[in-house]
Amino acid sequence: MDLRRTIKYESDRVKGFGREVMSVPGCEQLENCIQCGTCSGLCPLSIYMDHTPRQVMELTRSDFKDEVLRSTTIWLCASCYACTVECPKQIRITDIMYELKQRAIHEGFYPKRFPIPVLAQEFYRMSHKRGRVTENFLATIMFLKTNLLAALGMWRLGLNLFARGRFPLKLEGIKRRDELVRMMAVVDKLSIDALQNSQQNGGNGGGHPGAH
Amino acid sequence: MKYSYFPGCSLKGTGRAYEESLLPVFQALGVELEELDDWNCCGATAYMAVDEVKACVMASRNLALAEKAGHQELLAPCSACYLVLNKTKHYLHESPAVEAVVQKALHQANLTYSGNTPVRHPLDVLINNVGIDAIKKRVTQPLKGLKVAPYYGCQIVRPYASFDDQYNPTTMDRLLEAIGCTIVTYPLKTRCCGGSLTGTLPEPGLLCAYVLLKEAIARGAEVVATVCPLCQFNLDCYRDKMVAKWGGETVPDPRKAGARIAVGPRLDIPVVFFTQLIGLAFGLTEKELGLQRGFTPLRRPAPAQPQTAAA
Amino acid sequence: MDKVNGNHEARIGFYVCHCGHNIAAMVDCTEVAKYVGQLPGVVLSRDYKYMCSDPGQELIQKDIKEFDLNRVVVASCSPLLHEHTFRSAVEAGGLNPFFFHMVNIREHVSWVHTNRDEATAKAKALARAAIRRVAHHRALDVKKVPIHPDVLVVGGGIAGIHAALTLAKAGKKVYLVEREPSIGGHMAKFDKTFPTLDCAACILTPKMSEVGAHENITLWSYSEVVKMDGYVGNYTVTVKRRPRYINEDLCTGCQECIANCVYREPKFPDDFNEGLGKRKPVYIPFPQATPQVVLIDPEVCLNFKRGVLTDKCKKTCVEACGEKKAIDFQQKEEFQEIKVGTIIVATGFQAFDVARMPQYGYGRYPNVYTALEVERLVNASGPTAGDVLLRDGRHPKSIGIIHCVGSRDKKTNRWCSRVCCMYSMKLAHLLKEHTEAEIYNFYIDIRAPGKGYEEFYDKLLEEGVHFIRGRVGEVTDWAFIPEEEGKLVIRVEDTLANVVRRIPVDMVVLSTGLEPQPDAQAVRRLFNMSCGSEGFFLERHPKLAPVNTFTDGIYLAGCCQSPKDIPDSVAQAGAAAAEAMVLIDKGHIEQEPNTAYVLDDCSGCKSCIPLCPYTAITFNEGTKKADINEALCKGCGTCVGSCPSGSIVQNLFEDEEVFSEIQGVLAND
Amino acid sequence: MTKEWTPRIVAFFCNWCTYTAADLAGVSRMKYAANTRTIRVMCSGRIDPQFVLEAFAKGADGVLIGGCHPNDCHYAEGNYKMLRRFRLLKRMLKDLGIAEERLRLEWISAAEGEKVKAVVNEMVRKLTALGPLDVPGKFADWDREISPLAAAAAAAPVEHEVAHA
Repeated sequence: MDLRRTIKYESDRVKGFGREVMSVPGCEQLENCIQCGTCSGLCPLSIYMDHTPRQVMELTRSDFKDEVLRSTTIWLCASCYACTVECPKQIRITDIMYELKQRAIHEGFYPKRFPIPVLAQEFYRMSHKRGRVTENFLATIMFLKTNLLAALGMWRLGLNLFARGRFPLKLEGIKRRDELVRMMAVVDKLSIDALQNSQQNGGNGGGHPGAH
Repeated sequence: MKYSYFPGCSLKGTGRAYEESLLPVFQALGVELEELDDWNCCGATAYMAVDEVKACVMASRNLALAEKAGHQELLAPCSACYLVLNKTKHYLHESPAVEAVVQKALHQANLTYSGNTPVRHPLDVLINNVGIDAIKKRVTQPLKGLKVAPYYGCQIVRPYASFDDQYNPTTMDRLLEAIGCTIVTYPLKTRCCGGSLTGTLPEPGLLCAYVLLKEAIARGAEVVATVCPLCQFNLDCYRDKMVAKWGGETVPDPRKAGARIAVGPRLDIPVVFFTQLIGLAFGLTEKELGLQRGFTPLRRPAPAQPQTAAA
Repeated sequence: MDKVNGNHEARIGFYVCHCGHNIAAMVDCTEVAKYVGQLPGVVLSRDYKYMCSDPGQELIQKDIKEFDLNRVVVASCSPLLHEHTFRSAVEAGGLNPFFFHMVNIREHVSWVHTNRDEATAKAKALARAAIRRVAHHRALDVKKVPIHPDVLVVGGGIAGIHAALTLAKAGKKVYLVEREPSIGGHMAKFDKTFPTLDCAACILTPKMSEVGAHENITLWSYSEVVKMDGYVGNYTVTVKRRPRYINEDLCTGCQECIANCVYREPKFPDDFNEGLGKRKPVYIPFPQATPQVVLIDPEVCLNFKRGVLTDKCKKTCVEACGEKKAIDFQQKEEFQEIKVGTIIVATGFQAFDVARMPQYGYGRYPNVYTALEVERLVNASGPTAGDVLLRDGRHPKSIGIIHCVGSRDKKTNRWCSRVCCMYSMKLAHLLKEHTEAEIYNFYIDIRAPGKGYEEFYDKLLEEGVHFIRGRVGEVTDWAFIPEEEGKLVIRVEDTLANVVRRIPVDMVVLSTGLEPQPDAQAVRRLFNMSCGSEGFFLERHPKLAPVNTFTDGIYLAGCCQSPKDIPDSVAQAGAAAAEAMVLIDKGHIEQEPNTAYVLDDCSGCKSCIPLCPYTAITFNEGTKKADINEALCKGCGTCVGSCPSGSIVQNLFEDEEVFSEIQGVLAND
Repeated sequence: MTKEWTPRIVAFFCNWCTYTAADLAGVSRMKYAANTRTIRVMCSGRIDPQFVLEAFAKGADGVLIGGCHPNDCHYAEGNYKMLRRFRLLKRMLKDLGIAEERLRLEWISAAEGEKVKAVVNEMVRKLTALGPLDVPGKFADWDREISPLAAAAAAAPVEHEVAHA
């Protein structure tokens, strides 16, 4: 058997990581987590996660950035919001998962050829470029980029879809693409952290994000 | 009655049948749908994972377009679109800073967002604006005794249960009963279908979808009715994989106490859009409703069927 | 002697209290003392560690004599806490106690501010105001109000019962008013009590019958308080007595009428058994009910139609009652007015309504029960005579007990209900005893802080009851694998074993939390009390006056103040009784002399008369001026604030006093 | 005072609800701005409009009145009486050119320590935005403007009469 030391040292923490996440509008309530496990109890995918949602909450709060951003949990979240609506402390867990996904993608914290972030980014690119998404193209690209074998395994599904007219051969797109490009340019102009700050102030100024 | 109509990407692709059935049904009920001019992808859940603010910008462009179209209410049949559009409204409301960015961005396209375009789901409109009675009136060929498992999925009742109960939604139940269907008790009504995981991480994704079909079979359903293109796709298109994985399992026979039946052969239970069922009851043909696009197409129940079904 | 009347210019002594570090940490007390020392009229100014301590008070007394002080100001904590202490000290020093004023620089300054300079500046300003104000103070006499010796206890649960008995045994006359047909409250429904497991009935019913029998206790069950007037020592209370259609004095409790009711079989859900059992239209809530008097439910009795008397029934009950003639279908609700000096409110709690958490399947799945239902189910005198028979007629082989239902949850009730952990363990023990089933407790945290509670927890662990740390997400009836078929499935994260589990059970018990009675707000207004944000009645001070309310002579006992277990309720009831006796035995209460009086320059405009909520102001036809009846005046000062000619004065809040205070806080230093 | 200006608020709190709430805020160690100077009255009904005017006249930048919630007044209806006067006062202050935000009435029950904190902080924020009111200063300026005229008038009474003739 291969043995692994599991102890954590203070130096393993990225101090301030938890605070940072909790300062994002919608994520504040994390402060109140009592580790009751309702989220994991409800999550249909928790059974496949390396850390249950509850653990991710605590790891985040305790600044174990690496564990959190490397965990499969954030990618397995299918955003069904079951945890969010049931959390007794009204922590918006799904939104926190989004926040963590974003950070993982921006900081490159995921295994090579790991399909989900690839899909997310390809989706992002395609919708960004064309204004609309054509799923079968998207899926194809994703498989090519991650796992050719799987792509081959999928040819059957492709054919079946094609046979039923559910596999369009032309890419969808919008007429005024330039419009979208200009809009996105505005967002890019604002540097991420400037946005972060304004988000925080805005979040605090703008009523009570936790309020549903 | 007139609504701006936001089809979303899926209804132009893998979920075509939803649009193909939605439009004639609404037309038959005298509800005018005007497709939103040059709408763009709502951003869906995947986009949120990359950049929340940009996701908001994308979504809000559609909201702004709808406002431009004359403050009509916006009809979003796809659950993901429905949620993302609503979520964006909440998000902008909560975070003025983000709204400021969005407004700036919209300005580039001479658009503005005031936040008062209601985003509605077809179920909501059919129950609360059209009304059960109007629908009953229109029924020519009731689907007598057809046993349906009503599957709502997550995103229309969570996190914002606006028009139906979060734990036990019943809008679709009432609609389908109105057209003659028999609703089987289906405790998984709002359980997750696996979302995009079916494509990215098949094992967990497919399990989510399989559990739903298995329970529908165990409850004696003859068809599963969905309200979301992704749910429909997940339940409809991966049966071969499911049979391969779990086909061997058995469940108690809903028709005979004590007896058991194998899941495998029954996994081909049709999975349709609720609008397709309504269309059938309105006397539209399978073809008009895109029923042939299903991997196991639903045939109009033969008039004889009720007796056998009842037996 | 002018020291007492102070008719010469003020010689003020000022004291600022460090209160250990509580004040000194945020307010520069020496600086404040130094500053006040140089204000006009101040003869001496000291700072001291603890002014409320004996040495502190003696210091004041000594200084009064030594420095010939005629006014005293103390800057320390809230006057609501220690004003009385210092007034007494001043009096002991030979001054009239009202030549004193108190400045609150702890609750209102040191504890709530973070900048030492700002806090010190504020303390100075408040002290300055007090110095200016106190110079205007006059000598006043405290008004003594006699205390009526009788006591009203509202609510006949264990708290009300214990309070009533304590007072009655001390020879006080008590009215005990209970809304239900019998006293006993929730405790009467319990089977056993934790952690000792002695049977609730065995320890409660003796006290109940003692109440019924005690000569000093007037027990009015099936009755409600509808009105309260007057003030401490002299409350007038109106009680509504609902008709039971039985003459309480004539009924002997033989229950022949029940046996001979035209309904051969009990047919109507029985509230005492949480609807698990049935009763007839004429019934007695439970065998040991006190008073031992039956009652008739006009909603279902054949002799009524939806509550209206029709006289269409054969009335076999009347025949059965025979000579006693106790049954009286003509009975109407009556209102009785009583005079009492003090009131103890012990109106209890209501159990959380599980319908608010549909994810646990109550009402959808027959085998999901509330804790109270289970109490009846395991009770030998319950609907199943103690046999744990499920609604579907089976005996459970496995049982899941879900803690914190309607507690520690922002969507329902935020607070911990304090007793659920313990009663859940008690039910776990009893169910194990009755069924030998596999038992799982699902908890967030185990809270067993009472005497013998942790030991009870140990005992259950030894009994092999499973404890799973995780809040249950949902209870469903769909099977994932064959072993789950036909069962209720609990899906939960075992947060200690770090796995998500699906646990099939035959029976689910929901340990519901405690919340305020639905009519708590109405009751609060009725007795002029306050509620905390959760809706429980607010005590005067969380530590030092836990059974007092903000209204003198009105006390709290039991769960109406906050969730608590039986020992605590009883202890609090005893305390409330003692507080009431303090007033009764003293015979009178000294009242703040802050009443108002009319000066001669009253123009007789009468505008004040309608303003007084106590009709204390009348128009004197002789003098053509307003008169204020001091006995009726409660000192709110509303008339003073609105007198156009400024000719009404409120003691302790005279215009000059308040004006000088305003100028004081704003004067620039 | 050398350090930058912050508003001064005179707070009239009723003994039974708001003053107790402020005590609760203290006991619960809530932190809020140190700009209030609290004056305790038995009931908000005691608060004479002159108290408020006096406070402004003596240099308050704002006045906060705290009473029991409607129906909860310890003296049955004192808070309603206050409410009536409050409405009158507001109009009057407007005519005097004093911004409405400077006078505030809040119902704060004995349990609402949190509310005391919120109300005070918010009021401080608003008043800081409004800037100093400084009625005494205005009086001073006024006197300064008047005095030369008065002097002139005193100096040349005759012309004055001529002017009238």
